[in-house]
Amino acid sequence: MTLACGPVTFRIGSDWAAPIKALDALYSDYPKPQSTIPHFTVRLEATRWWRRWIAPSIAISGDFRLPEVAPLALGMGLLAAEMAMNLQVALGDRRFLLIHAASVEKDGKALILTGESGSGKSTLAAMLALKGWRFIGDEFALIEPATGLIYPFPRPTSLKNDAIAAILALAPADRFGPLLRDTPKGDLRHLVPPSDAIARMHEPARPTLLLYPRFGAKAAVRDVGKAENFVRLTQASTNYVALGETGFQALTRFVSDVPAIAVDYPDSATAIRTVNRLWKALG
Amino acid sequence: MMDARHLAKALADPPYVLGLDDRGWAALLAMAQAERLAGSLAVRLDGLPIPAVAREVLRNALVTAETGRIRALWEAEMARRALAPLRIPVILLKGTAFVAAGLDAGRGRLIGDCDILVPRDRIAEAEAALLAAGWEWVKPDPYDDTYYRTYMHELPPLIHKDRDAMIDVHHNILPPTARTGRADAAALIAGAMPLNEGLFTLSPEDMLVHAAAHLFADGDLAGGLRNVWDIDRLIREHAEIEGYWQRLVEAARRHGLVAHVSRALRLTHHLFDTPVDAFLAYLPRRSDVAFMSRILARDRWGRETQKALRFAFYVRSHWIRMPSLMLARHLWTKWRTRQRSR
Amino acid sequence: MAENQDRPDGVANTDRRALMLGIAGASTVLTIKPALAQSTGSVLNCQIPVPDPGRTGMYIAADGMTVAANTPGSFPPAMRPFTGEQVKRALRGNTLPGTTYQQSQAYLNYIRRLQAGQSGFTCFASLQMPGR
Amino acid sequence: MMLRYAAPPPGACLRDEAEGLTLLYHRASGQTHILIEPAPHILDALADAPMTEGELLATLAAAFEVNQAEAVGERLAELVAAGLVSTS
Repeated sequence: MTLACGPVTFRIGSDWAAPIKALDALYSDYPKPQSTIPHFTVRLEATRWWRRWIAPSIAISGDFRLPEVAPLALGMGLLAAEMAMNLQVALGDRRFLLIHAASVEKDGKALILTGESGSGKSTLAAMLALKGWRFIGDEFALIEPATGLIYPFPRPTSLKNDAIAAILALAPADRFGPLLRDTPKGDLRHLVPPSDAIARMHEPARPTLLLYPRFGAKAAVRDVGKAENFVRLTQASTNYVALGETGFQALTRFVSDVPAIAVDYPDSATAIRTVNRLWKALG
Repeated sequence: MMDARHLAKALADPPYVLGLDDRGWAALLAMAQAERLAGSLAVRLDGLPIPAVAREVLRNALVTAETGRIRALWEAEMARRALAPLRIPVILLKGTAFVAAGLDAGRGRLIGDCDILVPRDRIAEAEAALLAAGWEWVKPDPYDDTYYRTYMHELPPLIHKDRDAMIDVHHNILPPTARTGRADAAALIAGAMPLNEGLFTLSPEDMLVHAAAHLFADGDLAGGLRNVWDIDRLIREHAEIEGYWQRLVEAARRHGLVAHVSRALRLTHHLFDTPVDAFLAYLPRRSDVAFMSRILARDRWGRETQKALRFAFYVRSHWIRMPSLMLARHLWTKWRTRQRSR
Repeated sequence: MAENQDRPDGVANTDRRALMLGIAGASTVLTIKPALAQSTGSVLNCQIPVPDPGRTGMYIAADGMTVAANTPGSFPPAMRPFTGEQVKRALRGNTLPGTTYQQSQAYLNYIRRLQAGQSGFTCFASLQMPGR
Repeated sequence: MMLRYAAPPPGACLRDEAEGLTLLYHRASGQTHILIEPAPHILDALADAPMTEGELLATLAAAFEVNQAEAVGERLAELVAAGLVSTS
């Protein structure tokens, strides 16, 4: 099958029908690409030929491969497909400076949330997207070096563990994928972005504020200096070094133009209040 | 059933791609990535009116190749700096040599490790200087180490501790245990061509002999298509030089690799329509067909096909490198190590 | 962070800017490394702490989750970080050095659960890169 | 024989300043370095012409009040290891 999200088209092949069926359902809202030529080919393969039928076990493969990734059970086909797609982009894309971050937009300006997994950035972005912001993306911020603009890559958000119930309370039930229990990342459920985010997935935004959220800590706000920000973003990027000079220019421009603030928060209500306050303060 | 001939055609005859439909493009791009030839394909298709997505994919590959080129040249430069005080000449091999010399074969090519050749009698000094300059052993595995030092034509691989880059320091292009070939290292060094400040490449003919040796003698033909593409590019660039074929015949004889070079010429002629010298290419052999099938074993998803054939070539890759008693001992030791660690 | 040295130092008898050539215990050059290392070498030499420094002192359950110290059935933190090479071998069926079989499995499960941003994640991810 | 040290000429690097640190992209290596004082000044001094350690110290002393001059060798070694300074 072929599916497109923002500026990236994937071709996905599988030794089984189930993962493709699950993907088809999850991406049913996304318009089909005009051309079926893919940027990346993704393959979900049986680890051994007989593993197609007996204790099926999925290996993630594709143009850019993970030969030793721990294989996943067939029930986790959706997770495997999503991981494989992310990996292709992380390793293969050179059109954009990729930052591991979630982003939302308002009035053409993008708010970017980066930081470690478990920092709560995905949950926060999903919540903001349900409160009047346009969802830009959850996994990668795609920054175009020539313009400094961020391009949407609004893939389904993978909600984990406690975040599932928190968002279930806010979003319509038909936007959720199946619940995947006991994955290597715990319980996992995909949330399809609001239809507006999908409809506008070719509309870039201007990066305006970068936050480093950290969940679980006492509420605190701290400016992140340019040098610290630069170094942290090189480590949050999957392709900074691979882009060479272009990467340096794009990133120095980004850290010069976009203020960065570290936000510690004890609960999502505090986080959202803080985000709104910081956003307003920008004027 | 589609195989990598699809990719070979696009490389050899770029207008071929103008007739492709979306499915044909999807297959071409996946095969090019799998064979590590996407950058080379990008160079070949440059300027043709191709679909936007294909252009973007190939552009990605070119950026990757360019970053790799800078990195490879930098590793060569750092090796040169480390060895310069000893006045050891550094002869670049394979991909690094192609880009350093600005050859067509280097355009868009992905480069793995930095491969250099130094005189055998100076290899201990070179090793010490590299270790002092921040390179480290990749594997402190005593069996592998002894194996390399006793039977191989290179030091065990070194890696730079800060730059995460590997360097293979060769003293010859073939292992001394190889069943065929007896590459004359002194002649390789005597014929080397200066680049700039202490860096050298092999002569055009030795470069081709090495590419042929590398294609057949040094591996199980995985990635073989790229090696044959190197050979095509080298021949097309160098064959114009007066006396090239004659010197190539002499070099192949000197290194005992006439059969390798001969087969390499037949394969590249067959795959890429490379103009080759009929005398040296000689007559097709029945086994050429197996080599061809092995090299082209890719489906439209970029997957390897022909499992049995691949296994045969894998066994062959060990077989040709060492006499059978040694091979048995090697496989036995590897097997024992695996058992013990269970 | 470097201190602002624009002020003329009281000790100095000129008004030229002071330049300290001595730096205690630090280097004046920091080189950015790729977050996703692509070469085999970094894979072999990179390190994976179990658990990561953010969870120092916690134990590792059989399923790889971090749990409170001394939880029954869990294993104490690893004494020192594992290298990419050790983890690679362990994924192929060896045990991690200095561990029992079950301890090794628990640690490996922990490592498999690593996510971007956690210490050791990029090492583990690099371990899974395609060959050069 | 006295070692002479040389730094890349202007144009061989891209530079950006941040809070007293220098972000430096070195075109020849493709590497990004974060430089702390006095490294940027040493690179500037050596970019014009190769110098011995003594000549470098004299050049720096002409522009700055140099403290702990004995550490200059260490600073040069760091820059040599990073490939930003070459010796001849």
